[in-house]
Amino acid sequence: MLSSDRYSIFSVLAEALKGQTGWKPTWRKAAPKPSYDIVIVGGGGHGLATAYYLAKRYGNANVAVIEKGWIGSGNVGRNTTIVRSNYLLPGNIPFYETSMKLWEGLEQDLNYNAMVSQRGVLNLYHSDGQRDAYARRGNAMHLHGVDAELLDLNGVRAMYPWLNYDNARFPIKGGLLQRRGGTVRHDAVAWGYARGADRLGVDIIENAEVTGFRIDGGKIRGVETTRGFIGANKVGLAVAGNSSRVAAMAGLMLPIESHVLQAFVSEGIKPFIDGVVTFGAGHFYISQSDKGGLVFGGDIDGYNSYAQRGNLPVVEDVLEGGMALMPRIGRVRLLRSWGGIMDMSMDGSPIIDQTPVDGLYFNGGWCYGGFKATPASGLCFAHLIARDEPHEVAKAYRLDRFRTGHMIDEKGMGNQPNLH
Amino acid sequence: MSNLANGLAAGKGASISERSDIAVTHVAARRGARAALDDAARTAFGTALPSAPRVIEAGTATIVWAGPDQWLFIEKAQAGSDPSVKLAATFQGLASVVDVSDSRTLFRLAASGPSEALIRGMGIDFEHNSFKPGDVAITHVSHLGVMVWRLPDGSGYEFACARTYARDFRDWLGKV
Amino acid sequence: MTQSQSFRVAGLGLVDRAQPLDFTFDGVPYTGFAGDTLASALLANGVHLVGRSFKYHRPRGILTAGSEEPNALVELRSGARREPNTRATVTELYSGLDAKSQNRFPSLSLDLLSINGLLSPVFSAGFYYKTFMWPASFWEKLYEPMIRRAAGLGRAADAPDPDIYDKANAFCDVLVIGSGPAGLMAALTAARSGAKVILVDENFAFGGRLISDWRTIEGKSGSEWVNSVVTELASLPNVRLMPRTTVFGAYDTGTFGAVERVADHVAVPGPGQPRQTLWHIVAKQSIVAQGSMERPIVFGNNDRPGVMLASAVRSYINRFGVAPGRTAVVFSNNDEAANTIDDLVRAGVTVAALVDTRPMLPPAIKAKARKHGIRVFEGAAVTDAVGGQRVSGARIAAAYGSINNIVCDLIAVSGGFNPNLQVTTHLGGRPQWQESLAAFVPGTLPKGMSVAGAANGSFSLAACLREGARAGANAAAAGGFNNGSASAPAVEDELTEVSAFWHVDGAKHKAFVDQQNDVTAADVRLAEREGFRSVEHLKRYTTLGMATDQGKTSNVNGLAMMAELTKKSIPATGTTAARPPYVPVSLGVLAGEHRGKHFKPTRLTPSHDWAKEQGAVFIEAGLWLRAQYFPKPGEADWLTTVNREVKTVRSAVGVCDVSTLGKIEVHGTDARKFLDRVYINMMSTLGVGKCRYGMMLREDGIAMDDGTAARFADDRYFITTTTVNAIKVLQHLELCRQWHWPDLDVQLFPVSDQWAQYSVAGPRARDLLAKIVDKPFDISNTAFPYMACAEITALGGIKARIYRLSFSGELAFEIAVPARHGDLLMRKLMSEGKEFGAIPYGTEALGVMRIEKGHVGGSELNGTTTAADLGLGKMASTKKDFVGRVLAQRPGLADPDRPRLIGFRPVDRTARLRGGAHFIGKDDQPIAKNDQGYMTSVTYSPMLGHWVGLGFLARAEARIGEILSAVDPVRGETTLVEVVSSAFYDPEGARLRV
Amino acid sequence: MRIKCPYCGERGNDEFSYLGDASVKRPDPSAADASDAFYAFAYERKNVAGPMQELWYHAAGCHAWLVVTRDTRTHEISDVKPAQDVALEQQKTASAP
Repeated sequence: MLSSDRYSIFSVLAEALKGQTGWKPTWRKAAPKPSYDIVIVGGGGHGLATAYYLAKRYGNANVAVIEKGWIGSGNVGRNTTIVRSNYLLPGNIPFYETSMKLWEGLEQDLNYNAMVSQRGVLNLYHSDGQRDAYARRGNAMHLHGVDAELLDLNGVRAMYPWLNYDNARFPIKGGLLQRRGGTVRHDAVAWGYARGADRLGVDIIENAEVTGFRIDGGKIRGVETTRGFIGANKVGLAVAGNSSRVAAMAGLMLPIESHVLQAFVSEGIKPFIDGVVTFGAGHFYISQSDKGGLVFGGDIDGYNSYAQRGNLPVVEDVLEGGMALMPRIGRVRLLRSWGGIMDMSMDGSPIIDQTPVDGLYFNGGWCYGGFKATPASGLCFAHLIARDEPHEVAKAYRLDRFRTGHMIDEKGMGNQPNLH
Repeated sequence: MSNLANGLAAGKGASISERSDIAVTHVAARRGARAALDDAARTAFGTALPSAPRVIEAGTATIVWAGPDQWLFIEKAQAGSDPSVKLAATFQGLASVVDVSDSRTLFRLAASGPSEALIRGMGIDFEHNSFKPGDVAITHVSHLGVMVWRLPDGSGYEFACARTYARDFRDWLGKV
Repeated sequence: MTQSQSFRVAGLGLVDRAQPLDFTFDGVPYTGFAGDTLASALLANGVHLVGRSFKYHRPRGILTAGSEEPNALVELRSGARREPNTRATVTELYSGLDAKSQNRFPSLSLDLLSINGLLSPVFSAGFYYKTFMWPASFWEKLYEPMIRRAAGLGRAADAPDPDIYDKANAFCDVLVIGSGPAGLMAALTAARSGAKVILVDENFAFGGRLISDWRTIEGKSGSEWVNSVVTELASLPNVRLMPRTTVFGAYDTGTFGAVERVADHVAVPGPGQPRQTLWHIVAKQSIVAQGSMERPIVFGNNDRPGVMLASAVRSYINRFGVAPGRTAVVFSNNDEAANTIDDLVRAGVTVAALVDTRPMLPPAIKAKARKHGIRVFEGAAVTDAVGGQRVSGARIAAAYGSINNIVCDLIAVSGGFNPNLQVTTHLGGRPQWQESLAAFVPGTLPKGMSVAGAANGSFSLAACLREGARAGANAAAAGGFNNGSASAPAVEDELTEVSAFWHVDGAKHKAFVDQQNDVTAADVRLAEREGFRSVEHLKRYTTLGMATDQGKTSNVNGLAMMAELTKKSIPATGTTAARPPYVPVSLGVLAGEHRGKHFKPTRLTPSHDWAKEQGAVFIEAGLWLRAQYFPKPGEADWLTTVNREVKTVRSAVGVCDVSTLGKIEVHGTDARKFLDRVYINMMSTLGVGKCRYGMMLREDGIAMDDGTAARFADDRYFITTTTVNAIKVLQHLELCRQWHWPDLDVQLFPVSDQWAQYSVAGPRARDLLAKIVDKPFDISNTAFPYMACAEITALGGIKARIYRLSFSGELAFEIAVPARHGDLLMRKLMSEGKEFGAIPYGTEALGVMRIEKGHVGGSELNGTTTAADLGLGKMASTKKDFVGRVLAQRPGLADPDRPRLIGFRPVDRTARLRGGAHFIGKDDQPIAKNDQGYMTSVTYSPMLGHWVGLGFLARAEARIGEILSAVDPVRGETTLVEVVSSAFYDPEGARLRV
Repeated sequence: MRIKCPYCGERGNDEFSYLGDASVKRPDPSAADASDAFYAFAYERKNVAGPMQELWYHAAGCHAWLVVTRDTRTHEISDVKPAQDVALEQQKTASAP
């Protein structure tokens, strides 16, 4: 008899014969124990991945993930699903490439199909200066062993013959293509990691909101939650979007602002956009999901916000970019829009580091790029918590880098989070 | 650029023209000199300077509020005379004065009230009873920055847009 | 076509029978009437099968008569105007309408993919997540293409949308959303009080349920009453009536987004007419009066064509005069739906049975049924619809368990009503569950918003009218309009009892919760079993509510079923908060006119027309169009042209339009102090009549912008910024002036557009300008040396400014005149310059010469470089504070090993250089740890006869003469380069001081 | 979202550009702890969930910088003042004995 806990076409067929009634819950609805070795605050993609890698790679399954609502309710459940490692700076490329490699083996590792789909990420350029900036980036990627191709206009035309080439205010001149980039079914990432962690013994505790930290003599002792006190030797925060609020309970002030990013999906239509395309002359990027919806977004609204919603000007700005690039989508309809709260850091790059509180670790500042980082973020955060030293590929993500002047500023926008 | 308003159709009973025979001076009060500046303006123009977004006809000059403690003085251009020089003398020590005659293109829309298309197109409430004679607004339309005021006598509107955007603005104005 | 419109009922409906309209569906011609929707016209012709479902390709019909329709989706129009997933139920019929069914192959009646239905035991919710993992490489190659082939319903157009879209703004005291009884009363009451009122309705006809239900008000029929109210509203100057307009979203501070479908009800918009308009409506008060939507009951085969919401049945009969069948079964749990038997009888439809889930029907309804000889089943349920492509019967489980099969072709179903409260939740309001209504009602409301009528859970007509009047009066009063009377016409009471009922047990066939996404009751049970119990998990795991109908007919049913499975209350299980848009809106209208060449405004310099006459090639530079180069006949390529322009400048004279520079007047007694604080170098020591190059940092110590400052008087400076940073710098300076140092006496004037400015460069520049400037201005090197400036006149009395500045490294001046004279000045420079061989040159030659001189440009000022990185560290004054000074001293920025700007030339002088190449040791592997910097700017230097480049290199100054590899793997090139001074041409600067 | 400019009246937020927290002020560059103070000024943010004072610039209007009090949870604006007035007031308070 096939075990229904191992997912495969055979188990699905076997279950079909009995009306799919033999499946177990994807993760247990665990109640909190009095204490754990490690408590991860935040049941989003990063927190769940951290717990999974702690158990799987660092041999510590005495771990709880506590989540104030339902798992995956944060940004892992409200993003535009893009994965890529086409970064410019040496502080970022190895980390995101580690993530990309983990994506590539994720499904077999987790036995969960998150639909990692490497259909290519194409960043368009519209001027010689932009071309050279992309060349610099693509070359940096190559030096790190990451794939990148600089396409000229004909190369772009061959991939997307129907873009607006002939009537454009800022004509397309080419693009930087990362073929290994693509999309992943976002919710499934949270579920897959939750299932993986759960099967290794991690407790996933939903509807438990952190209300405070117990700190004795500078050392963390545990977390106060709406489901009672949970003791812990080590506590990791993975609550991007709400990092400042949670960290403030431990007396920390962070180089982070919370901003709202809107995202959009259209009605399902027959697929015609194969990969991810970003417009280089406006705020617009797009892909098409396996259900047929056009998934797209643009700029953040630009003001501090904890409300998961934005305003019309950005909606219009995004679609102006969309129609400038893809005038054939004019009669396709917008189905849903939503807003996610981004941890916008002061240089646009994340933070994975110890905090001044002994035993309290911080993971945040993901800006709008946290989804693609999920596996590496989990791995590196697990490494940091387990070993008390940064993972090789996350060494630059220090909390004190702003004080020392070692910012990792991909866009060159400085200490203004809403411009990153 | 020749007259940009040529060939513009306007709604019924309205007409659009470009005002090119004018001198425009930007005046900004020196720190702490506002009261004295008003006194000087009273002496020279018979009126204090508007503190709110309003336009005043003051003899040969039209004084348009252009931001906090800032105004545009619009006067008829005359060969051999530079109004900005005169204003600088009048407001010596009380205001900084810059000739901006060529910064903006000025369109006049002669109309007793706003057309439906104009009301729709403006991002501020432009209805007859909301944007009254003498009102001024600095705003944007269709991604173009614009200053607009309704002539104090109610005979029309003037739109000032940055000169290098003027063709796009003219196209917009032609549609409303 | 003798059978044409054989289901049209004589004497009923509001369609205009004098105006027949021809249309086609799947190529078959039909006729309807003006006032029809596509759905009503199809039903009039007896067409019920209109589409196929997403996953199982089941035949689907028309479930609703409104925008909540999950099934009747068609491709409307064709070619570039093809509109996928268009709801037939809200598509206004027009002459020549052409619609096709979707998601079927080869045809609607024979769809081969309906085989998926047989595989449904496998295709359960979430089955993707459990399969298609082996082998990994098959996902992109095999599995995903297969899934993507099946994805989506309709097809997007494959050509640019030919229609235009418009945007508009409106401001009002009271916005009323919805024109049913509550909305009409609200609008009327508010309008009569004098408030500025906007009334919108998504339908093309006002009236809401009053034109769909058979009601009387004040002795008038519903539609007559509606007409009288609308006529009065239309006569009031303070009212704007907006039919065909959907408020799709509520945004902050009383802003609403609405789409008006201006020309969707004609085949092609008129000339200049937009297809749709996006309205920004700013309302001091808003009243949500969007009524309610009926929800279906989940039973076996409840998706068969011929199963229709009871309210839709009434709408087709009363509004459109169409009988949606010949023999009907009514299946409901509430009084309003049970009363549908009246309408069916009136339309001549045989009512075979009234099936109600409640154990006891109200006596009045029972009596009515008895009068018409209708069989009544109390405490009963339809377990299954019978039939394939059309309902042919209903299987009814009676209260005591007996099964009755009844022949019918229409099942009118109602599970109660959900208030349309979506807009009330857009700003974060949470709906509240009201047990007595078995429905969510609006919870907390945003400031200024109220809800009236069925949207508020007040379902009776009397309550709608009453609440509407009150809401209208209150909203008007909030705006200071107090003279309205809140009285409403009295109407007879009606029964509105409902008893919660969500799904039927004992169905033999698949029972659909979300019809469009083919989510069945079994899928909901599976989700529960696997732990996806939160309503959000349920949605995401099963895709329930994610289809184009946004779950309007399925969310509450799914939620209730999950509550039942988890033995929790409905409110404890979740809510149904919505996000914009309320109904799907076209992407084109959100963009409006800003597409194609009009995506962004275009800025033109004062001599643009002249440059165009010269045949200049233009380049986008931010919003500007700038002359890039001026090709001459016979020149083979742009490089030939640019080389000629550079050589001419360096040997004779050239003129370049630099009007795009940002220009700011900085005045006031503290202007000098102010500039000292914003530039890294001293500006207070600059003499009157002098210019100085300056650099500004951001507060974080990184270079922000460079430019020049010129001093025309003690209290009068004029500064320039780079073209791209003009707006950013002004904003920064205003922040410094207003916020950091509010006590300084400084005034800023943006004057970028005031001046047309030209660089006149080359050995003959002085000769040329001597003919331009008015006497007695002395332009000689002694009187007007390098870095001098002056206010002068030119061309016989034109106000002008002249600066002895050089970007090219040649003897050069910049001369500026008021913009209106720019064209004249350019023409004069060319005609007067003829004798010196003067030519115009563009941004390309400008760029070549600045690289030859090693000046920094946008590629170097990239937001991550310090003044020291740019080789300008020595400019920073140590005698004063300035923005960015403190933080520039952080170790990471002060590190002497940071890459510094330096020059490069190819070892093989015939090799070309590439911007974006990285530097590695010449014998090193091209891997990250050997990365030592990157090339920022390159050009072919016509003066040196080879390529030169600027770039950032670690410890650069100490490495002059070193040979490195410039690797450019994205272009497959590796070039040996030599590190050289960045001053490639005339390093002593001898040429510019002559 | 609409912001009531004290000079121009209520306008859509697309007329404004945003800088951020107005509670951090440029420190005294000559103070002994200037490097710490400038670090905090440039990088540390309270990131308030609730009413927050923040700087907006009326870019498409009168070019005034404004101190806007806005609830970051609801986007509701309770107060708008010219930044220059606020800054002058703060200077006065700071220099008062």
